[in-house]
Amino acid sequence: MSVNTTRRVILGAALAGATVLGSWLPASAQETIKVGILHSLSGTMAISETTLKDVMLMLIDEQNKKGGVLGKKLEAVVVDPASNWPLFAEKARELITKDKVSAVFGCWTSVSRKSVLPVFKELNSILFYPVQYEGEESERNVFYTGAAPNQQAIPAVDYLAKEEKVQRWVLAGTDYVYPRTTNKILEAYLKSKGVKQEDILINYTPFGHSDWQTIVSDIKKFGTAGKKTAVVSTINGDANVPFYKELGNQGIKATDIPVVAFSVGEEELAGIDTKPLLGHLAAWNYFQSVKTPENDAFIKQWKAYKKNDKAVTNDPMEAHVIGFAMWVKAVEKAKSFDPDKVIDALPGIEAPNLTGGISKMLPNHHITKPVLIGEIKADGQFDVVSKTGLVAGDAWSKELDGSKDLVGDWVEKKCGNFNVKTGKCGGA
Amino acid sequence: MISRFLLQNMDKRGYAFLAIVAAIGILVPLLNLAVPAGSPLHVPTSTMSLWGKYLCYALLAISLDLVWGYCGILSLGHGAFFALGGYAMGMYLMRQIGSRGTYGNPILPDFMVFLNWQELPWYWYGFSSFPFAMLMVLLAPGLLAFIFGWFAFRSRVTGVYLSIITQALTYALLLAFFRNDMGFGGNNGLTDFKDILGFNVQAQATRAALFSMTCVMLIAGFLIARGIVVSKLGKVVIAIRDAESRTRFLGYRVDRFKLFVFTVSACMAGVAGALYVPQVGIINPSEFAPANSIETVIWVAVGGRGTLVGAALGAVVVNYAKTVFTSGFMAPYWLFALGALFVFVTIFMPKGILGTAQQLWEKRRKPAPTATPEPAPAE
Amino acid sequence: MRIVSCLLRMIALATLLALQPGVASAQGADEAFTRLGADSFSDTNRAIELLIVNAHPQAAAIIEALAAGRLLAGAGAVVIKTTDGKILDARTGSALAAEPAGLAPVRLNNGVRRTIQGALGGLGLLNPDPAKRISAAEAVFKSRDVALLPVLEGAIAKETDAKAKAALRQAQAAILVAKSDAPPFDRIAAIDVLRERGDQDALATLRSLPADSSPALKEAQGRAVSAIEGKLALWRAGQNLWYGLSLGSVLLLAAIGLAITFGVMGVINMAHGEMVMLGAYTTFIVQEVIRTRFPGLFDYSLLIAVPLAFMVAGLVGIAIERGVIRFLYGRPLETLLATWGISLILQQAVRTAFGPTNREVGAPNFMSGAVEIGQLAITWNRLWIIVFAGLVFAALLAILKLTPIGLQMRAVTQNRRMASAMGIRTGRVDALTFGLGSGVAGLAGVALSQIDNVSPNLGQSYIIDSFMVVVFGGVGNLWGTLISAMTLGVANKLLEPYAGAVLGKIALLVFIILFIQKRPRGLFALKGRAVEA
Amino acid sequence: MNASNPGALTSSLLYLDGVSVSFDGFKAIRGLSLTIEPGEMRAIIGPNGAGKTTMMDIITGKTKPDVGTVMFGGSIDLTKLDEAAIANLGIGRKFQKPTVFDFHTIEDNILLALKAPRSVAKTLFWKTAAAQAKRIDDILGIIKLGDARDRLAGSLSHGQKQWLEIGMLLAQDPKLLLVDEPAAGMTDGETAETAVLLKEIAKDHSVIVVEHDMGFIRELGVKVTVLHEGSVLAEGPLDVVSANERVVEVYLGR
Repeated sequence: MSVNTTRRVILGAALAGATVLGSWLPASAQETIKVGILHSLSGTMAISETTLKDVMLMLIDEQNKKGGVLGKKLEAVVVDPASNWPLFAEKARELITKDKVSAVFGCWTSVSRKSVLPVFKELNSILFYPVQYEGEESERNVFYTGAAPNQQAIPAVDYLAKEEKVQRWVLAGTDYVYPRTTNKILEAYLKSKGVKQEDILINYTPFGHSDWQTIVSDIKKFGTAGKKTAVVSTINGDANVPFYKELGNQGIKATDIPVVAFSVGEEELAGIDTKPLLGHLAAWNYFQSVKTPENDAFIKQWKAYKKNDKAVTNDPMEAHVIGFAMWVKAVEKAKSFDPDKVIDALPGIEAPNLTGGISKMLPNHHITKPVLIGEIKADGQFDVVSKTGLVAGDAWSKELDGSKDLVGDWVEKKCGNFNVKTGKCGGA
Repeated sequence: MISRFLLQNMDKRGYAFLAIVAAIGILVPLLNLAVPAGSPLHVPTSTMSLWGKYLCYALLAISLDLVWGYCGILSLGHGAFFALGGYAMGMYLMRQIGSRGTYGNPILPDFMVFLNWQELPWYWYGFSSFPFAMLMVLLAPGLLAFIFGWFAFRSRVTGVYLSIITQALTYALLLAFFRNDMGFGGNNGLTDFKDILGFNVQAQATRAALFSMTCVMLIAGFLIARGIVVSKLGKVVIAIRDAESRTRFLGYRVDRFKLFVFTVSACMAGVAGALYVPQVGIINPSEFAPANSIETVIWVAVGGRGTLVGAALGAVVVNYAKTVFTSGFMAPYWLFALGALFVFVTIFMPKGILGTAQQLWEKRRKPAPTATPEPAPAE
Repeated sequence: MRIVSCLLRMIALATLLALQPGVASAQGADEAFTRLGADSFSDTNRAIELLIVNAHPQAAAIIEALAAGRLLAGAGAVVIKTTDGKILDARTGSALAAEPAGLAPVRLNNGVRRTIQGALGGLGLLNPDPAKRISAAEAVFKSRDVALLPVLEGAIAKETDAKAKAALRQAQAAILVAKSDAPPFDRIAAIDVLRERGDQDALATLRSLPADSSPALKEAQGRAVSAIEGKLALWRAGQNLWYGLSLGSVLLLAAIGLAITFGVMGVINMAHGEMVMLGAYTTFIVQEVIRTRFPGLFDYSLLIAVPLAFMVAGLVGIAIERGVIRFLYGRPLETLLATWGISLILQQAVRTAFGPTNREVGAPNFMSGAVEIGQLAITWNRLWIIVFAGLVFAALLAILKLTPIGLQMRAVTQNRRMASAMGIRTGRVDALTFGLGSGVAGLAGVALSQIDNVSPNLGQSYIIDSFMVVVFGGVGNLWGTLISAMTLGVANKLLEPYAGAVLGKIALLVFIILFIQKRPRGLFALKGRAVEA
Repeated sequence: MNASNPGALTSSLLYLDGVSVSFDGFKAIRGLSLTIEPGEMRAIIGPNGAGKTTMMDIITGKTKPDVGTVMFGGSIDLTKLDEAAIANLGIGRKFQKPTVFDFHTIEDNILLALKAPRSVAKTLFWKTAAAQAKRIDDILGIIKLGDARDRLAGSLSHGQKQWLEIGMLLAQDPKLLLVDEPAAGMTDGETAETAVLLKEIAKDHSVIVVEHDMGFIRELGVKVTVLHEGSVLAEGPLDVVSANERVVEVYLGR
């Protein structure tokens, strides 16, 4: 066989392989109900999203052991949108039209959600979105199981003001929509509490910012004006490790200037030496260290599933646990997998969260959750120092001019942006 | 005269390409709209919009092949022109939403309302008009390419230096567009479009029309690019690629030729971006990511550079492979496949799919090959 | 509430000073122990106060154990776990046979930690160790606790160590400035002491001067503040310069390997960032092994990782050169495509092997914390990275200029055919050169693991900057790379305070684009006929 | 742009005076002065590093002199123009190493060189007229590559490439031809033919030939300029020059 024939054979084989793969994919057993998992397994977001895929696989596995839903086994369909936003939309379309999934659990970043939104609306399917986000949205086809700003940011600021007597605030974030909105809301909130403009420092950095020397020293300087100062960090995933390393090295201790973060959980801390970070805070709706029977069982199950005794759990994972349980209950209540029926059945459904309460799906498609404040411990876990009762998620922030009159209500008003002042649907 | 210009010396491959694209452009929307969903001949809307995306990429690849394959300018920033065209279209689509946004503001797009902007920034004026937006689709990337090229080519920045500063260009734009203060929606970009020219972008018929339009533009882009490369100007451009200073000593103003091709190419990339946005439904700064531009280069290399048809083929093949590999059991491993494909192609198929196929074909026809010159030296 | 507690503490300290144990009320102490077991932060706070107020003989031991997380409480018992594992009854300090059941460590939050700091600060003012006295004085300086003034005065009177005395005086001054009923003369003197100290904290303390102070005081304060601010502005410029050098050294480390593979060999190595990543992961593995097998060696982990990272990245580099790149010489732009493919494969391979999440790489002791030189905060890790970058640069220069293999490398890259004709095995030299460049990238990975994420995406975030540095400096010139890295680093950091991180970076990118127009071959380009041919 | 320009400062076609240039401190050309008359053919010789190629670079605009005057056609200052402008004035250049467009056919190589408007728009909508086609045929005939016109230039032998390049020079129809080592790497037969060709060309063009091959120069039989260390050492007929003591010294070593 000459070199050229070999080459041709390889080429042919590769092409044939691709074709076979293409045609093989849609064919599968008929009797199962498909559930789509839309989380990036490669690219920059894989760091956060991969575990969510695993959690979903585990939950579906468990459900099947219990006999599935409505007597049918569930089948997970995993796709990789590769941290590429248009690819999210493409994959969502593929899941809904080609694989005919009954619901999709997925997305992490706001932009990925925004990208798939039109697809879910057009094809009328269901998305469970498990991450804390900036709010200002309530869509018929999306169920938001992560925190809205009022379920994370505001209670955290309240805690600092009350317990730590903080009077001066640094709002540091990555320059994208979630921090921008959260900081806008916080700024308005703090001013309403009598904090002066000169006592608020807002700073934005690009994604993946890695050189924090200047900013950390600015924070240090801002913090020596004679008033108790705290940092509210909406810094996104990747940039956190160098940020905290710089904080530790410049000797900013939690007792001097505490940092409360909204995007740093157990998963992120696993990559940092946490000893210098002792006492810095995070606000979430769930911590692995919460001691409840539900949580203990979940952690045990997760460690067994991952075959790793050091595997950590975090807040978005809990959101998927709640969301999945709610979906199963809603399907059972509707006695159907039909999206319209499930969407109608979901509001009002209750499911236990892992911190000892019962979360409820609200008419605005957000859920009720407790807000927990945790301090970083030396072992990379959080010590819960404050816990609120169940807080209802606001789709529209009451602190922003544009949205203070809006409510989402898919039960009575059948509208995501109902204006209570004008009594009309559609924002204005 | 124009048709003479566009069709001169058309070869079999070119006609085949035109025929295929034209057939796709007519048949696919027809099979989507006219054939009932149950029929085996029916083309689902998802497939159609997927292929619409591939064809936009094909146009982008042709635009890159024009500068890289024929003029030796390896642009690692072509994604920037694509994205600028996309943003121009996106801005038009945003303005079309009107008061149907979540906040119901008749002028400001949602993301501005929600960050408390009071009025529309001046650079958003005019985008409510379709002709103006289409003009900007050509002008924004074209002007950027013209200004950038004006400086770079006059200063005789060539080779890897040029490649790296085109990369710097797209990287700087990436950072700039990520900034929310720029007024382009930051990381979330522009999305949730409603209408284009009064038609619902989600509607099946609109999608079909957009698909056909993409085919038309791909044909137009191909004809223009081909018209350029087979003209005497094309010969000059190839001469520049192979021996730049020699061309200069023949009296050709190399910088002007490069500038012309580069600008035309950028406009073409802008058109591709403009068609891409309504079909995909979002435009966001990540389109400026240097990795995207590199990937475009790879499509061209895979298909065969300096062939135009090959570039389009490469774009479709690589993206189809990506679609296939990112689903199912291959999902965690698709990067291995993609990476291996690039290594394989560069080592074993330096002329790409089309070039290799052509070589094999020629070898079969006449067993004694004429001496072919070595590949072009360092660009 | 606070004033009351301060008063109480003052009394308590007075009693402590008098060294009269055993007079405290047993009742208060009992309450303290009950509160310790209540698992509430406010109770714990109160308990600490009670222990001090009542001058409990075990107070110091209990508070220290609490700070270290070795105080266990619950179900009526409070015990101290000593560092060597013994269990002591907290009330008496006597050893217990076994740990009572149902105990949990008393939890801390920032509030409790601050209370502990204050308490230990008060206690520490009289510690026999001068270093401890200084840190106690610092704690008082920050807390500005009026109640501690008498103790401070007593301590100053007894103090013999000059440094400790200065620290104590500063703490005293900090309290006096804000104390409106202190003699004005003392307060003006206090302002002078703070002005002398001249740092950010002194400024903050000066600003805490009550608004209703006398004009004379205000004037003195105003002069002190502007004097300090003027001085600090100078220091800040120095600090920014330092940040710039530090960033420059990071850029240098990231780019210098590329200066070899790209600059010298002409390979557009898009997998360069992944070599850096491999170096960082090697460091991670070394630390994992050390953590589990030889915990004592942790401080040497980076030293051990350096040669290993060099070897791992270097060998992978050689494999890439032999397996892929050698087929592509003379086609530089195609090396770009192939190495891009390789970078995808390496990233995904690491992601598969180590998972997509960040991995923890700890800092050895000598790289933690900071040292203050005047008002300049120099963090150790940055200092060591600058030193390391310098060493790597010098070593690389020495290899290229002084060793036979370096000579061969230069010969092959300048004229491959001639070198080959002279009997140099060009294939071997190519592989070694590429291996060297990759190995150096691996070294960069060791350093970057100290300041950045160790994740599969690590390399991606440095690759573009690295290319900018090499191109700006002039391809093929190591000195150019050095100057370019430092210039870009310093420029970036000097711009950042004015333009912000994003605009600063954009401005630099635009500057590089324009600069290349002016000098199409970078800062240090070879001139003359030969290069242009 | 007529050679007999009324405003001419000199009647010479090419006039170099006091030209110096240095690279990184190395003086490649020092105080070079040279005059070429219309219709003249001049041979330039000199040892390696004498500055022959740099001189050509200066004339064609590739290198700018540090000081000195370079005038063309009496009144045009070449130091102010770039390569393309100089080429369009009518100065053609053949490189030491033959540089043709490998991926173009031989015919296209000539077409690209053919005297015609060089603007972007004119080339984009170019159509070869009958007269121009004939001119191409003629040149192909002269350089004896008529049968190979559809072959890629990259597939030619070294000697053929030299000829193709001369053909391209002819197509440019310049007033002045700069020919750098036309006989390098040629067989004796080819060298002789090249000499004949050059003499033919010199009938209606000014030519500067840089060459090492003394036999070739003798065959050309023209005035010779000897360069050494960047300036003119001697000038005159070959026999006179080669009798010059200093020239002998330079060539044979001291």
